Amino acid sequence: MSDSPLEFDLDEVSPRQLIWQRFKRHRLAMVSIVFLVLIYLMAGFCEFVTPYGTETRNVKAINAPPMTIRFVDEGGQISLRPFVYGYDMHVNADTWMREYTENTNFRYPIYFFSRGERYRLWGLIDTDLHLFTTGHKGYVHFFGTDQLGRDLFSRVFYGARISLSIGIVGVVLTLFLGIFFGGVAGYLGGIVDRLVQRIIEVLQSLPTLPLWMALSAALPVAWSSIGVYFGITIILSLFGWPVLARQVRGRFLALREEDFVISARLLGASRMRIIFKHMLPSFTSHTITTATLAIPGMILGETALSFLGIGLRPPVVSWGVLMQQAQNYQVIVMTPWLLIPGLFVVLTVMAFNFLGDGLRDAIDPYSANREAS
Amino acid sequence: MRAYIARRIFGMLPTLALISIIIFVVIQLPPGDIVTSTLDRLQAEGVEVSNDQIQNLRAQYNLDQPMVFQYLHWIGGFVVGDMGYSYLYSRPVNELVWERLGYTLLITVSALIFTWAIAIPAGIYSAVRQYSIGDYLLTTVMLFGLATPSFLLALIVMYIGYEWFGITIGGLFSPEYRDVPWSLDRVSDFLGHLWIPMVVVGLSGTASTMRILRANLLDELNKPYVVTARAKGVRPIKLLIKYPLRIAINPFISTIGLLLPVLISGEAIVSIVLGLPTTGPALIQALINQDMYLAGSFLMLLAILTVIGMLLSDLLLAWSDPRIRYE
Amino acid sequence: MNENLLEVSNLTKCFDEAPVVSDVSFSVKSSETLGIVGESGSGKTTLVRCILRAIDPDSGTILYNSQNGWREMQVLTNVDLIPLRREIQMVFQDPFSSLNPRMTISEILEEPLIIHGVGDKSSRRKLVLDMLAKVQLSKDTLTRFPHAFSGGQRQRIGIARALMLRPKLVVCDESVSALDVSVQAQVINLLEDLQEELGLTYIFVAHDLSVIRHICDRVLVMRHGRVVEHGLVENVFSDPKEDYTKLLLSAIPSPDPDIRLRPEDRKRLVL
Amino acid sequence: MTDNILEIRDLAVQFKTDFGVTRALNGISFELPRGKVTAVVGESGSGKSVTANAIMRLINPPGKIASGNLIFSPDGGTPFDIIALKETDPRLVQIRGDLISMVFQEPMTALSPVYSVGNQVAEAILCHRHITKQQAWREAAEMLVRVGIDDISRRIHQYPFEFSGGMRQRVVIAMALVCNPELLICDEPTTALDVTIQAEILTLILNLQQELNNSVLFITHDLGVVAQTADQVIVMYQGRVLEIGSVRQILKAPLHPYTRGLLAAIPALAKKGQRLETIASVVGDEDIETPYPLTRLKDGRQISLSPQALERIINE
Amino acid sequence: MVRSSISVITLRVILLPVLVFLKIAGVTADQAVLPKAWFEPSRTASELGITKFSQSPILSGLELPSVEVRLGKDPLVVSPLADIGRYGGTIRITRNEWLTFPNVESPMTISADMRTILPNLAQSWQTSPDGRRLTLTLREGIKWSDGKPLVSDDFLFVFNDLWLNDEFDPIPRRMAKGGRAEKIDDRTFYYEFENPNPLMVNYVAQYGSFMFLPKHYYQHFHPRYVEKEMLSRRIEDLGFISWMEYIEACRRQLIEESVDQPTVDAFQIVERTPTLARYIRNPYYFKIDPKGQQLPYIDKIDQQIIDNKEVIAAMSATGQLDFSAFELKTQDIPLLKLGEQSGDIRVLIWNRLHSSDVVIQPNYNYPDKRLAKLYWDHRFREALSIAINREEMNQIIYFGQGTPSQMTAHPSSAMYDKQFASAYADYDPARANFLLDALGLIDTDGDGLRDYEDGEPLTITLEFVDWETPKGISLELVSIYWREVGIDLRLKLVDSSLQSERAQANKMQMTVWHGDKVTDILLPISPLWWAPIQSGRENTLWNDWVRWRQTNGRLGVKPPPIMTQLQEWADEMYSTIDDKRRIELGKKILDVGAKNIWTIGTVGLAPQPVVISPKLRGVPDNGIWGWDNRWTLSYHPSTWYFE
Repeated sequence: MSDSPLEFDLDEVSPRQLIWQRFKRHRLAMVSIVFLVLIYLMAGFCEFVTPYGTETRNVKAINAPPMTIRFVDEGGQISLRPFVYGYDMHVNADTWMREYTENTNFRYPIYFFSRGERYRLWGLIDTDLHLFTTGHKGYVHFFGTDQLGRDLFSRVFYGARISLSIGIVGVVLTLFLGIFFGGVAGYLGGIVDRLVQRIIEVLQSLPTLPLWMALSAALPVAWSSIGVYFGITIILSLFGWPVLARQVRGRFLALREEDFVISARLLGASRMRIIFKHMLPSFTSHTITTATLAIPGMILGETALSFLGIGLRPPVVSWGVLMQQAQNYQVIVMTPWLLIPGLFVVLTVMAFNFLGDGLRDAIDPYSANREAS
Repeated sequence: MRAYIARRIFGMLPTLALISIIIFVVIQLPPGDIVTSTLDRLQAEGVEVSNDQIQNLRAQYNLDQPMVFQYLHWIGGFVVGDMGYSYLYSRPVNELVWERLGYTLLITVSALIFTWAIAIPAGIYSAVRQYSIGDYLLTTVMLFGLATPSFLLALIVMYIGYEWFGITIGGLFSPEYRDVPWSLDRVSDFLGHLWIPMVVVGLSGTASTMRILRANLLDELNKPYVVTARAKGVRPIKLLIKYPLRIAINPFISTIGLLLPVLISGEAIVSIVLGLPTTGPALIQALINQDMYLAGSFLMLLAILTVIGMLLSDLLLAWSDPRIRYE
Repeated sequence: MNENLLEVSNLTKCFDEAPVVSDVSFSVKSSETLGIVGESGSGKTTLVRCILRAIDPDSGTILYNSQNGWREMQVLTNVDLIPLRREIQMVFQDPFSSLNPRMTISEILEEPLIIHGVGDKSSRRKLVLDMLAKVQLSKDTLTRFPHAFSGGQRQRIGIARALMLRPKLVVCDESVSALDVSVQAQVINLLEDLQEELGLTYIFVAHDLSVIRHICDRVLVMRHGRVVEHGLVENVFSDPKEDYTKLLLSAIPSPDPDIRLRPEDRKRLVL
Repeated sequence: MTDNILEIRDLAVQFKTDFGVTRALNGISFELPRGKVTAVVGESGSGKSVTANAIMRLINPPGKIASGNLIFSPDGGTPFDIIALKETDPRLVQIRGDLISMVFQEPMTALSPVYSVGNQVAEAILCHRHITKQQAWREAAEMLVRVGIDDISRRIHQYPFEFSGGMRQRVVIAMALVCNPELLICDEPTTALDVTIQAEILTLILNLQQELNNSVLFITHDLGVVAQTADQVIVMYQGRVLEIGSVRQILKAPLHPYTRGLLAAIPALAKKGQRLETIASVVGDEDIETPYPLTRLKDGRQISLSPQALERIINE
Repeated sequence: MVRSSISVITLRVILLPVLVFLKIAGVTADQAVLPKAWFEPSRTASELGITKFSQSPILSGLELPSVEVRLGKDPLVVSPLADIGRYGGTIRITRNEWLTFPNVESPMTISADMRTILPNLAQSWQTSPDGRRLTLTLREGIKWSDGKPLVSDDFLFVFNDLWLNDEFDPIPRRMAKGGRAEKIDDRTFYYEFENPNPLMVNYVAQYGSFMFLPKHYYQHFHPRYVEKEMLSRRIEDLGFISWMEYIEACRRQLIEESVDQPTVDAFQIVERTPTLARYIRNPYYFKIDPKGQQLPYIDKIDQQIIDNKEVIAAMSATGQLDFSAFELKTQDIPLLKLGEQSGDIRVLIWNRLHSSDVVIQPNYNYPDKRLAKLYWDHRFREALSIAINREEMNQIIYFGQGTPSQMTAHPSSAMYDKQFASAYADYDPARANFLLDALGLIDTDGDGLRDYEDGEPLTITLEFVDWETPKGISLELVSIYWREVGIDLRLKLVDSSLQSERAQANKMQMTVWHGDKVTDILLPISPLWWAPIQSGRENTLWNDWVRWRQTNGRLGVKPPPIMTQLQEWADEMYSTIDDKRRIELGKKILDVGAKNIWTIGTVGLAPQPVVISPKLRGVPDNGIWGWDNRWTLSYHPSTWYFE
């Protein structure tokens, strides 16, 4: 194992760059990261990206199906500016269904960077600029509308902001708890280690969902949406940290015996320096991987709790809240587009998993069979 | 080995004690208690209830006692097999638990088997053909199962089950087979219903199981002993099963115990969606209605099951890995 | 002769009740090289780690003659040990795991100086460059990461780091064992040159008797945690007193095909 | 039937890595004489283990045998090219373990931890011969006794982790020899062992070789080990063969500067207090960095050197 | 037949309001053809000259007395909706229908007009002139399903031994307070009260099914009839902690032991497991059809116990249930109609009797005085009310088939006035904003929501149970409407038990319930939406004022004069024996309520889907659905049959 002829001119490459090199080979992970960046951007700028607010109702379109974006009109005329046709709605007296037909007389062109509803971006910038609107007449619903006639497209991205940030905030919290407890246990060892181990064991042998439920049922009734949001996030991370803590502990124990850590000790480095300069950085990449793989759990947890009616609640819009409306047989049969938030959940969760896989493969030096002879 | 088992079993006790305390605290957390649901029931029939009356009821149910007393009362009964009385269902918890726990176990275990039946071959394939199209495809399909919220999946499968296979919605039996003695027809009717929760609950676990196995197997495939075995002429399939898989399965076995709580959580939500008579919906009802004995006993039993599951998986591990056995 | 730099007496260390090092006593003179030889499990690594206080010995004393006089190392706290750490350093066996893969060579070499608050940024850089020259590595090494180097180069970096603080005593724990023979020769030469130049004292742990014979003044033969034989290299190698030493010496295959390998019979030696 | 049990012709092995294709073997050629011990010596990365694995067809992706022939001539059988065998060819199974077998470097990991040693040794027999399990176990026990394992009725049921390193290596040797292969490949079989154990194992291998009279390919980086074991020595460097000759030729009168450098660097041969020679100080870069064809000298040894250097040597 | 002079309203009076209500409820006349007999006191076999009786074939061959013996002396004749039915079949329903399908029997019953009380188990009743005593005479020969006769003691048992037992009911329920049941003979008994209680008859009509139990069965579990120690042993053996728990569980058919109790209903429970309850026809049921066939027509009931409403909706839509309504919502109609197209089900659209599906209740006694004061301001309530776009709600939630309305009496009620329903119900956000501005509620921090004058944010938390009517979606809309005028309404879904507790403890800022108790049977007893006379889970407008009244000023808070006035009117309406006076008082109370908008109504008289098997006959195409008339009772489920 020493002077291997197989090593290349890696001279100036940092480990980070190496990881990136390997990561790039994981195609699904690359696609996922593009998807995630895009959806996080859209969620971050959802006021701008979406044509309507979360509560804007279109009474002419209750439970209306998604609209088709057209470039060619009835007469076969091609238009460079995309447009949609408005709906004619009538309630069928026999079936009590709202039936929608496209009315070619109502043609609504889609304008980009156009004016629409006023909003305040991040509560700071007062504007009415949207990525696209149909101007001052007509309406556009790419994903259709819900039972109150609200634009699902807009709600999905407003919901993304909440659900995705719960994932991130929750994971940060989980990381904090996991690293703290795992680190304390791994570094101090002894009784502390045994105690933390026991707690981990206990938490892992409890079915999480019922506990989540009990805890979220305990959130005070009068809490504001923000309070509930953080409450739910804390509850979700409360049972997420043992996995991470276990890993951190294991790595701490292993790292403690690594030569370079001993070497630092023998140089007289302080405990803090050893932990922060030598130990923590050497598993940041693993931590990032674990965190990436933990985010989907948070997102799914939020949807599950909201689905059961004990998570977030209107007027907060989250994917879970949106799916709560779509929880029944009726939706599948009659208004399947209300399941679109579910599709976003699925895609996001998968993307995070692929990303995590890609990261893990890139970080784990043993995954690439580089050693020959 | 015997000492090992004894040590493990003895080690369970403090864990269980801690679990029981956590459970007790958690089920006490939501506002309200059983009296409020009694109150609710009385009011539903037009009875006006006063504050004095509420106090009376509280005293009747020991709710005016200190927490420690209530805890000891509960856990003391639990230890001697008396799980208390469910105010919500108006029957002893023991009765309720066994009826429902049976179905829960059945669904959970069949989901576990389903998970393995799918995930183990898939994991082997993915490891042997790492980075092949099949590997990516399998991983993607499994991840889809993981990524779809189980309640959504349950709804969709329920719909498909009805529309395509004519499986009645709700419950584990067609109406004609509910609560009749077991017969061959009833079994087949039951199995016809069982696959929906089985698939839905099981599917969420396949992805992680498959990935664990794949990673373990990849680790083992490059170990010298595999090369040694190959060099002495062991044929490929036998080689795979006898050598790397045999060891790759070990860390996998040790996660069985941890899979249980996940499956139980999944089972709970799927049963709520599908309206199945398992512990899940009852537990949730009990939690919401603050039926302390029922919720606590359910949770405690599920936790005990998990701890036993972990014990079993440890013992299984010891049985399968001589290094542990002879420790 | 030089005065003693280190005196170890009756050192004992047990793991899980089993003694790994038991009742070991020896001394090291300034500027000499003491070899510690033994097979795996003989306790040599544990012994040196005890001396370095990487692990704490169970009993015995470790006296070190520091700049500020004799210190009893086994009783010092971690904080009190810090000044001594400047004087005693270690070169590890594995050139791969002993360097933090996430730090550049410059950071690795500078770290000892930072920890002990030596100099400012520019003076530290000068010290690093000086040391780099001493271990015969080029300046452009500094910005690279350990993975870009071969085993021999990495071991040089490890040596450079150990020497950054100008220690008096350097413990080399199997520092050349993992290297190919040609690289090993280079590193041995380097260590010898540095000893001469800086007046270093070495404790050289190895299982390879030929390496020990080549570079050590005195040798300690260890077996099962005990010192079996102790003396000048020439004496021990040419006229071993103990059966175990004889066995060790007889087991070395000679690179001369005319000298056939005739290992002593373990049973005959009653070991 | 030739005198060579194996002839290696232009064997090239490539490894695909993240950063391109590496040639681990660069078209090497040599012969293994029947009934003799041939040692391959070289430093890390010289390609000696890859050679051994290629002979057993154990090169796994991302590695791949790019070209060459491995002509194997079994005792009394027709010679065939191992490389040309399909993955399903029954001769391949025969090659692995029956005709050729291998002792690996790491006795700690070369045995599966979950099966008893008896199981693993007997399996080697069962893979190649149609005999009963009992018979296989009996033969395994005999072989284990032969490699020096005492208390066999108890030991045969034990697991590898209950054995010491030296004992484990004996088990691995027993496993390799139990089918009495015509060619035994030992890939650094003593590197991980202590020196006293190494001496015992070396003695054991040599004794068994004498007894069974099979051919041995011995891979090592230790010239001391080479000196004690080999009849013929092959010096490899970076996937190439630099020099082939008898053990005496190579060790007593090395011609190739690299071989000379290797020998000079051994502390055992150097005088105390003297600086060790290093290869860099002996060998000019052009002498070893550029591949030259092997040339057979009059005394039978083969050497890869630049024409000028070659001329110089011949002149000397 | 003797009829009470008070409760009888002659047929002449009936027809007019029925027609009025049918028109309002959007029902066409031809659908509303209900048998005339359903509006009249049921006749008996002898009155109709029926002499031959027959029974379901499944009963033949059983060891039972003959059908004539079982039916009693002069069985009651019930006309089916149209045709005479045929015997047989098992009906599949869910547990939630346990009070709607098995034709639960009461001493008296309510006519389909929802204002007339008709005789049933009791052949007659008499309220004493002072209104303090109600005497009931049971029909002769009615038997429990075990063959034992129904006797006065069965009624006395519930009233005296349960309701007045301070273990069973530590504080007597309002209905039993100051009362006592006394027996005259086996078929005649009376309830007597300290204060005039002329509306006891209404109670008995609506609530009567809970007012008697088979004493010969339950007395074995009652400390008055069983020696204490033996009783506690018996209860413990059964796994219960108290005899009260056991009786409750058994009566509510929660436990396996329920199958032992006899009943007078059309079906008796024969199996009870955690997932299912099975019923079989009661062989002693006392009603027959005009052909002399013993009712019910259907032989058996299979009840599945399903917790999940969505599953029930899906099962209903896919023809897995033969009768389903309780858990169905207006929004389910399209799905159900789609199922109807496949021919597996029929979907009938009934109307809920709730004047308003969602009644928003500000808590005037909320401990935060500032909020309570705001609520008390008429302008604030008006603003909240007119900020709601009821027409749009009707379109979005009810397909335009509901009736935008404030909370008031049902149109069938003699107290109904259109004005009450429409007061402050028109959408006028501009005026709402104007009123709120005038109150000094201005958005000071620029978040688009109004704050108190000092800048403290104004938020209202509304807790609700999402039951029976579409409360969740309605409230979501309301919160949007209110936010549009700057009012921050926060919604919190709670469980019903929590709703009870928090309502009782006066912890809720605002809540909602569905607007029942709006017919002439229940409204005069408890006009709880319009006057502080009681509080509970469905009603937490003014707990302190109620408590003041209940404790005669010991506890609670003295109500303002207008409330005292309303309480007095409510008391008088309850105790007067003069029908006209009662209607007059009711109108007064409703008028004050309409003017003051105590509660904020939304949309009422909404469509209620009733899903039945296409083979199920005898179910009216249109009916009124709600608690006041016990859902199906006036449409005689015992006469429904499978084709």
